[in-house]
Amino acid sequence: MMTSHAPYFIAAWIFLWGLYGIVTSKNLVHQVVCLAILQTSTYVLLLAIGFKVGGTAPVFADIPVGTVVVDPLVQALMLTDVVVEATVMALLLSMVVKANELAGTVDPEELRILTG
Amino acid sequence: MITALIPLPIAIPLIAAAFIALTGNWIGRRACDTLAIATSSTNIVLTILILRGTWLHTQVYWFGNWWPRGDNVVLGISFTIDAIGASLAVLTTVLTTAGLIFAWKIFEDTENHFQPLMLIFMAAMCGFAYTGDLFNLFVFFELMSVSAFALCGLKTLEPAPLQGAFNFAVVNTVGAFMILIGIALLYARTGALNFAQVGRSLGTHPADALVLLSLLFISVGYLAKAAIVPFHFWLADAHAVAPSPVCVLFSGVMVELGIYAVARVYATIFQGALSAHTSQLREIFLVTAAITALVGGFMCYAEHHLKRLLAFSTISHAGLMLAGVALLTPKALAGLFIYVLSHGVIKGGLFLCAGIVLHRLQRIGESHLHGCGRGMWFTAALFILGAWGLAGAAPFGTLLGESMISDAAKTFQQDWVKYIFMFVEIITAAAVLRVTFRIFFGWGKPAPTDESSQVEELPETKKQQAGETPAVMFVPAAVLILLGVCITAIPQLRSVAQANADSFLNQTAYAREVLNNAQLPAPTLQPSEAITSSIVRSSIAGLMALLLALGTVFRDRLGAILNFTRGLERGNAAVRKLHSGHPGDYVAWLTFGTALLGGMFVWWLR
Amino acid sequence: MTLLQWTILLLVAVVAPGVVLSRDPKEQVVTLSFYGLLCGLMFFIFQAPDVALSQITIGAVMLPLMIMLALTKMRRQNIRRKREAKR
Amino acid sequence: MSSRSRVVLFLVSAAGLAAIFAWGFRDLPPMGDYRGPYGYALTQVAVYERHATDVVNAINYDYRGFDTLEEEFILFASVMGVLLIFRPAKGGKGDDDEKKKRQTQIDDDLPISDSLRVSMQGMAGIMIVFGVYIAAHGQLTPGGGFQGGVILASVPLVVYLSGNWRAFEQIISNPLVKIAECGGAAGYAVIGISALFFGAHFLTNIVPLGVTGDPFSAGTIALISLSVGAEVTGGFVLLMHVYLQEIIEERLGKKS
Repeated sequence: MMTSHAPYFIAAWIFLWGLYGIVTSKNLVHQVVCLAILQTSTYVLLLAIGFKVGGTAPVFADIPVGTVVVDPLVQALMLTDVVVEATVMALLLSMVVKANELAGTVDPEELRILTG
Repeated sequence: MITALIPLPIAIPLIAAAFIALTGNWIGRRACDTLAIATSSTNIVLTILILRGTWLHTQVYWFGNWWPRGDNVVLGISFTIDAIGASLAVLTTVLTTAGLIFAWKIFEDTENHFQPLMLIFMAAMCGFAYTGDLFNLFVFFELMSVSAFALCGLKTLEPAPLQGAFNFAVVNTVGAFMILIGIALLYARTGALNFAQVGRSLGTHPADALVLLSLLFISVGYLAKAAIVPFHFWLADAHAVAPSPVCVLFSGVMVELGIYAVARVYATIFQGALSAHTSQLREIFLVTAAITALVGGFMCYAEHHLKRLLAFSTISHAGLMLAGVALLTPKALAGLFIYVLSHGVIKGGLFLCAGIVLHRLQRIGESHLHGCGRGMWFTAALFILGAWGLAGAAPFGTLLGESMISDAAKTFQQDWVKYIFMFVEIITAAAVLRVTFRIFFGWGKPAPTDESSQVEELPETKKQQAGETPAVMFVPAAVLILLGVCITAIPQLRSVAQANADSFLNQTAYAREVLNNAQLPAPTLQPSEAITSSIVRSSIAGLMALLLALGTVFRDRLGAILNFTRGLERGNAAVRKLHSGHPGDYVAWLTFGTALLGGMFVWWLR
Repeated sequence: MTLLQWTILLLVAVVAPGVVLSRDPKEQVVTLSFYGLLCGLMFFIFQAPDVALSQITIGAVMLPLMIMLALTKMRRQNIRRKREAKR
Repeated sequence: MSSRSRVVLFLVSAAGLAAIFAWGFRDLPPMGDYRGPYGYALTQVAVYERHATDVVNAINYDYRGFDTLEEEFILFASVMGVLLIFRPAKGGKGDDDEKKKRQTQIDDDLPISDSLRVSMQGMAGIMIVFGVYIAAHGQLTPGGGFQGGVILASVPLVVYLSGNWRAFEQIISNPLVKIAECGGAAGYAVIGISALFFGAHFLTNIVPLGVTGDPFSAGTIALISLSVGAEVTGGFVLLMHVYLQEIIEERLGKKS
């Protein structure tokens, strides 16, 4: 069981490291990057779920229909996921840059404006 | 006829958003406003037509004509619309229109990016309420989130809005990835994404660890959106800094959609698999709901930043709504959605009133504004009406919802839920009344200052030009609050809600409608029960709220017996300190909550 | 699964904490770009060429680039702030 | 919370979460043996029904095209949000800032050799061809509107690295960029709506499907792929514009 499930545990491992990075971060840019790492855990999980031993890519340009291929649907989900990642990160980064312009710091410890 | 309209509430605002974004600088601000308001008004009409078409039976719409194949394999994406989802879409469009009209006079420097984002936000929330596909729900969730993050950080002249938006974005994005993990797990098990197909595939086999884990992640993700303790921290930050018309949407419908998603996913997917553990699940979620209601209520009374106060009242009401789901019975669910609709318009109206205060008086902290609002009688009247609505008293629609949920709780020997409702109603209504008495009447001594009221919000408008509230601000606020009353005038409201809640919780019927294109017979409407006892109880709650507010304001004159209000108003220092504005803290709490909820699942549902 | 597949999975599992633990954002741009490339490779090896292509363009190029641009912009803001403080 | 108590809280909960992961993941099917009905059905029917050889793109732009429509608007909303956050401040204060910007120039010129410059410009040409190829052949081979769009969006960047700042400035501030972004996004929704006029449901593939393997096959898949390509190109160029505008203005001001 261990080897056949190892990729799933790698996904969980990356997920927890991403959370750790966000929690301990002392720089908002670093925090955004950790969020991106957190997201890659979902890629690994989806990839591992849809994989088939001996399967090829689901592109029938050179291979006949009916060949064993890996699950195409998880790949479609991952594509959406990649786009979502890029856009959310772009938005978050712009918030960090603007906050730095206005407050002069990107350390969440120093940036505590909203409390209580 | 209705079928052709179904994609339009999503497609039309998206096209309009792209058009406004492209031509905004040429056609000018007013044309953009007009176009945006016209689009959202069109959407009101469309969503109401769809609501009429789905009043007593579900409509299924397959995008790209991809009907399910042979032995129930779904190839495309479906919208599966019942009256509950459709009415949430109506709420969304009404609140968006009110927000857009309110924004007519404010935001002079947003370069016409505000209106497209509002339209996208609206389209996303409509789609979220309509969809019948697990992954599509996630994509709408992300679309909703991204436009919400951008709208939240709108006021870029000071760092606070950016920090609020950042905290909001980090917590919600982590939640979104959890949802995605949950979806991946379900896909691994069932190889399907449509609610109906996933649900049928899981069937009634007792849930194993994988199913419980996916339930855990999906519900944590959506509960983070719904601001359930301990995932609620972002909400106060985001509401304190977001512009008032945006807060209307955040509090009025976005948070509620989080609750709706949990209910929908549970009802269509997990219900059969967890049928043996319903009572344990009920207890877990009821306790979570009660904690949320209590924390939100106490924090609400301890706040002196007007918007933050309203934000915590939303958290506390989100707790009540979760209680409506947690009972896992049609009656509570019917009550919940009546409650969501009436709370949405009332809270939206109150946030618009807060926007009026900010416009007229240029500040938002209760302690700075003591007596400044004398003469704004109409706004004061709206605040008092809104407080009465929050108290769940007649003639507001909140009364109907509350009484149905409390009745349902009684049948499960969970009578204490009633007292949680009473507590939340009293304390949130009293907080709003207290603010009204101090700001508009100038009664008693000025409010004490606290940490959060130090953060003053930059006004959304330049110095007031005239000494009157413009009609474009006052009318939407008044209309929203009055809609909270009008909702009770819908004929057979409770019976229809009950019939819809019955089919909402009927997993097999749902699957047959979606997968086998079955036409179920229209339900027979049951007459609804009398609510005399609830009227009495809620009137008592309203009166007690009034007394509490008066007691707080005049405590120095009335003697030592009222000193407890000082403590209430100061709040618990330790709990306040937890709301630290640090995204790392919030994510640590999110992890904590997930682990705790997961632990309870392992312990009781295994 | 083949040895190649195991190797790339383990590499990803080792580099991810590395990116998290490189605390200096400038350093992180490099490690993140490397990590993005590894992920792209992983997608190729696991027969997902579509995702691999977008991951390499996004994860290995666009995202690190945006972070670099953001860091540049922030550095300029900080220098400007210091000059104003001196004045 | 102090940073220590935060880490302690996190580590305790993360340990719990790890245990829950381990407990739940045991029940996943072993890797490499996936048998879900949805993906399998699609691999069987997609090529016949859509005349598209790349099943992933057939899913993204047809079977689940509605997801992709929202996904494009996620990108659109996020670009809109970035523009909103970096909008120039209006009023007197903003004008002062503009002046200050001019005064505080920072030297960070890249030393660029002529050979690099020429090769960069050559590369830009190759990338345009490559990007358009990828975007136009989404239904046949891996790639598609999104990937092609990102490649096209990095063309101005190569121009920037070649040191031709004026050309770069002209590219990124061209109104065509915004037209591509908004037009591409709206175009997708319009393609979807146009199916309604033929009595079909939203996003139905109503264009003739053509011959499998042909560049203009697969009906709306190719059209959608192109409009996504336009939107993604425009969106990412706008993002770059936001970050590089200030630097470019200074450089051009200094040179002239």
